[in-house]
Amino acid sequence: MYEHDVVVVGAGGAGLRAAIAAQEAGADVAMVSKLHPVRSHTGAAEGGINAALRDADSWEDHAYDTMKGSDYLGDAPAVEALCRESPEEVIRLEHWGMPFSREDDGRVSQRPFGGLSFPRTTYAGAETGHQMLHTMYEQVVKRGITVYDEWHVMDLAVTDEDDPAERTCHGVVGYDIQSGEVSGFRANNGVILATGGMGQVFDHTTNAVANTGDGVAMAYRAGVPMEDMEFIQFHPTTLPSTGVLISEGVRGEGGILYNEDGERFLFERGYANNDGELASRDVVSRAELTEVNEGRGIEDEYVHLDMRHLGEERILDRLENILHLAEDFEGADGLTEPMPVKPGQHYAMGGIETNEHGETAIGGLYAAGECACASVHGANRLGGNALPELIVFGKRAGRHAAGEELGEAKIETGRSGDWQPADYEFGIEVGETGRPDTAAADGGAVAADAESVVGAAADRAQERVEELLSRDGRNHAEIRSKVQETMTANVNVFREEGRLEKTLADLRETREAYKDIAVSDPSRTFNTDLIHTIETRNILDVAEALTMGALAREEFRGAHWRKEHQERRGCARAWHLAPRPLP
Amino acid sequence: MAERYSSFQKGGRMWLLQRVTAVFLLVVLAFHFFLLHFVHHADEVSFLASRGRMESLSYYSLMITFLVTATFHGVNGVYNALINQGLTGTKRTVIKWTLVAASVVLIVQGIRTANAWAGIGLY
Amino acid sequence: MSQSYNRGLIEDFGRWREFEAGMWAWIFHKFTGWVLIGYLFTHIAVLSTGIPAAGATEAAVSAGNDVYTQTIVSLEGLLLVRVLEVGLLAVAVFHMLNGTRLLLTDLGIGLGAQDKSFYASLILTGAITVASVPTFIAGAF
Amino acid sequence: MSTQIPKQTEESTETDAKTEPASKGDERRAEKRRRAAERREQRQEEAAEKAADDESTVELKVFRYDPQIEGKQEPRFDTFHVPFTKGMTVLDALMYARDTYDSSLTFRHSCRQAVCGSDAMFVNGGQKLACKTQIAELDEPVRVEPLPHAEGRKDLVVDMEHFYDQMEAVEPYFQTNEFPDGELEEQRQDRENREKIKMSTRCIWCGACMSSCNIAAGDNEYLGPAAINKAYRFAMDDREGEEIKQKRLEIIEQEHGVWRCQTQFSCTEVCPKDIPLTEHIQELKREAVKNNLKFW
Ligand SMILES: Cc1cc2nc3c(=O)[nH]c(=O)nc-3n(C[C@H](O)[C@H](O)[C@H](O)COP(=O)(O)OP(=O)(O)OC[C@H]3O[C@@H](n4cnc5c(N)ncnc54)[C@H](O)[C@@H]3O)c2cc1C
Ligand code: HEM
Ligand code: SF4
Ligand code: F3S
Ligand code: FES
Repeated sequence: MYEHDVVVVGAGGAGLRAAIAAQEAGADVAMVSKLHPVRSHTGAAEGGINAALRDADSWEDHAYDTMKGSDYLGDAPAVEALCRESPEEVIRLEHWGMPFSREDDGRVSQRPFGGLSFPRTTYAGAETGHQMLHTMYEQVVKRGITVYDEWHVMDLAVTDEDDPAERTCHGVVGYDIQSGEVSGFRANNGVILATGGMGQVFDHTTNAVANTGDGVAMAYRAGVPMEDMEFIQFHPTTLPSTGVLISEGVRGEGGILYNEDGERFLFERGYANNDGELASRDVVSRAELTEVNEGRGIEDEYVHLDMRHLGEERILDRLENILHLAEDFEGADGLTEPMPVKPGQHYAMGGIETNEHGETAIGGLYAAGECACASVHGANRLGGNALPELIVFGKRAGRHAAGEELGEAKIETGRSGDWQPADYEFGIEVGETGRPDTAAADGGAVAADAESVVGAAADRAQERVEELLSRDGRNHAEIRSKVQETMTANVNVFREEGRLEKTLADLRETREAYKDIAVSDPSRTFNTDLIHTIETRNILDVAEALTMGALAREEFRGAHWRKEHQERRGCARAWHLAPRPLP
Repeated sequence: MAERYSSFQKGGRMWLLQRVTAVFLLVVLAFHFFLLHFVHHADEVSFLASRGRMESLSYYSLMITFLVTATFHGVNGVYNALINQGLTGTKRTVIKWTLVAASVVLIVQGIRTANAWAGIGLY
Repeated sequence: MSQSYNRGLIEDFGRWREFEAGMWAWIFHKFTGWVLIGYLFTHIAVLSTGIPAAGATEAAVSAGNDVYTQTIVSLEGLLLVRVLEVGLLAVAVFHMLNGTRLLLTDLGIGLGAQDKSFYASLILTGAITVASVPTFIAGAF
Repeated sequence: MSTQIPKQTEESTETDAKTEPASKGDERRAEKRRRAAERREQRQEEAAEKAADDESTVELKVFRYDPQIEGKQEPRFDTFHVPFTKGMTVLDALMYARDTYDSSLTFRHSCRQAVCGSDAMFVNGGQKLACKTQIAELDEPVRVEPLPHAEGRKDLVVDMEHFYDQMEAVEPYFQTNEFPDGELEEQRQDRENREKIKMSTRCIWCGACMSSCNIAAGDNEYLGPAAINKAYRFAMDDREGEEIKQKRLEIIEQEHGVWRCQTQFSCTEVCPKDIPLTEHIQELKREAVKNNLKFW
């Protein structure tokens, strides 16, 4: 068993920032990550980081924009923290050497972004996330922070009081991908989940293959409330075969979307008579899918994004990178043919409920980054607001976990009263997540000491690994793609009650099927078959929570479209979705 | 980490010397080839002719420098190539001194030959 | 733990079909450099016959009857030696031209055209070699 | 120059284009593009011929090895037939083979968009990022092997520890003694300087360059092109100041540093991020010589 003051799960932007903050606050900190830190998906972010740096700008304006973008579902204390602290965090990155793009006077450049009242998106070329990730990893190297890379965290080690709010998290259980060793990681002060997005719940996403929502699922099983899971952002122009993002810049420059009949459908079919291609993401995504659903999609799958009419010179000048993307990842030549695009899952606004210090309802358990929901994005995220979230809340969680005093949190977590998913009666019994594998072995051991909680959790995980490796059964790929299919068909951009319910039923069935899952590769080294099998359960848990949220939210708000409920409800506050009560 | 760059080799001096000698050789080797194959033909070589050339001090010193630089350049090149293939430890020390010895022999022998032509007593 | 699997040399040169210009240049330069230093040693060895020759009588020297002149003349009389000399020229010319290319590379000049300059070195080497054949072979028959 | 930018507006593209004029790397990209286009045309012709033979599948020959599994300890090649779809990359084909035929087929991958650097492999005799390599541009059968000159762990997975050690040996983090006064004060950097280091900051630690370099293969302690490039990224950053630069030069001048490089250019050829590695190494050599001449 390994022991540290603070254990950070995940080494993307949020995890790295949390680890650095905890270390600066004097804690002995370790990061446990299934990927080497520089492989984290933060590296894929391109656009930029919003921060009110200029005299003419103010954090209040940024907060206002964010609130408006969130469709007024953001939590004010969290939004305030984000916008107030983003400038100092961005400058800190600059002091750590992050190579931002520069103005003539040598200051960092900023650019306009959708939904912002001031051009405050600070960027580093078209690879902001890459630069940010690497800059922070460099600081981790400098500080000599321990990194357990290629360790897959399987579950949390949490005490098992009946009321989740009384539970305490004492650590995690990790599986060393290289050696096959299962080991507990005891955290004396706190565990910080920073496991990133959950895009793999859908079959078409801009997210990485590793973004399987592990942290969310682990917290869910441990009894932490999930918040706003139903709010998923879909991006209208992603490449069909890989999900690689084609920037809005193409449409900004005058790129046109066509359906199979060669119609400029946004106008000709009346989806957006004023803005056409430049309408907001949700509108364009829905329009594209409607075309495909009504049989006017190309190969029944995608539409065409055409920029040929802009002329070779202009394309090479402004959009050369797009040519490379289309060519490298789709084998399409944007100069001579239209590029295929379709909507893809892009970002999860919701996640593990936290307050503005990153604390969850369970003692000693924190979350930050895309897997968390301190609730700054509400029903829709503004472009460029995710990266500042990583550094601001990563830092806060790190400090708090290391024992630094940050004052009383204004946001409450785990409001017991709100725990049922509003007043919604699910027409169907949802599947059973079961207890977390890793809860202390004996139900009664409320006062169990940390050591035995983590030890017992590790033993269970070990047992599970042995069982998966030794038995015969189904393969994860089949189950994973079933989940992805049903989610993409029914909980995508369009959501209808009947189909959401059907999805819950499908998921339940899949959960049954998962019970006889097995790993066919018996190897103890780099057994990705095993890792994918473990991840598949996380995908299942996340998919279920997401679908329940989508059913429970009976309104059309932000990114969440409901066929039967085309109105926005009056109430401003989000309700929170309850996790499955433990049996 | 730190131990990775503990053994500094002074400023890539050898690297630079390799380039400097290359520049020198470029000129002299061209001259050498030209003189001995195009101006004087290979089948016309004789001790007498060589002696005639070598008796000029400038030609003599040019040839000695040529010899020394070429030896350095060639042997250092070989040594570098071996290091690049991962030559280390005692093997490396042995080879290094063997090469140095070979170079000394080569240069000494070359000078003796030149001296013989130039009529300098030392050979 | 796990034993390693090293594909070694087979990997390095078994994929020669995939080598790009820079790699070929490196191999050729290496090869020619080694040939040249090897030749330098032989060259000095042969020339060393000049040492005993210096002890020969003035008459013998004038008549070309000294060891040195004899050795050289007999060597140059062999067609094989002449052919080898042409080879040596090719080797030297390539090493010089590519050496120049490398020196420029060190100065940061023409890195973008490194493949073209390599091909140019090759072609020039060929041209110069072919052009010198008559001179080199002259008198061999 | 920019790659995809998710939420940008018209103005921002302009700013971007202004800020970052075409650089050497961009030229190389253009060159590569041209070459790729030629190859593609050629392939298309061939593909047309093939279609006649009713060949819509791709034949993959994949290196298999697992030190722990009997029968896999002796390396071998497995053949997979994968249905070809337009736009299919080597990674897509591998994933298909794994999910359809053999779930124990092991390789690292994550982002599928050439930013995480997990999936550098040896494809048809060259170091490639699997996710960035179109099947349509390759000759069949497509041979996929792990990166050469790295220890094979299992199937296509190699040990990256050595590579990471080399990367971390060059003190790969920003250092300066010249901090600006205020907390919110930036360390100004002019555009030219940012432009100068731009390409060097794009490295995704894939290890392709290191694997392609024969010097690195022979001399295990050679820092290698990626680490030297990392050092370049800091040494050339004006914000660090003169004093630190001296230190940086000492690091890259160590015995197994820049002097080992023999300008093979293989690293530059294979880098999926089009970083002009040889150029950076050469520039550092010159910096180091200049620096030393001062003391002679
Ligand atoms: C294509 C794209 C473009 C984007 N562009 C922008 C933009 O321009 N501006 C912006 O603000 N936002 C952008 N975003 C959103 C933003 O990049 C992400 O929300 C953010 O990077 C998530 O960071 P993270 O640290 O939470 O997670 P990640 O960077 O995904 O890191 C997750 C970490 O957790 C680890 N991990 C996961 N599961 C486990 C486990 N079970 N055990 C151990 N470790 C685990 C992983 O190894 C990884 O290190 C973009 C997103 C995408 C996909
Ligand atoms: C005529 C002009 C010459 C030029 C311009 C030249 C140039 C160079 C250069 C630049 C290198 C360094 C390669 C590197 O380290 O990357 C080199 C290597 C070498 N040179 Fe020369 N050289 C010349 C003549 C010679 C001669 C006359 C000899 C033989 C005595 C010679 C033998 C070598 C050898 C053995 C190497 C090492 C090859 C290797 O890397 O294995 N060169 N040359
Ligand atoms: S320099 Fe290029 S090839 Fe080398 S590790 Fe970085 S991205 Fe990969
Ligand atoms: S391949 Fe190696 S020799 Fe130098 S130019 Fe690149 S590091
Ligand atoms: S999968 Fe990330 S670089 Fe290829």
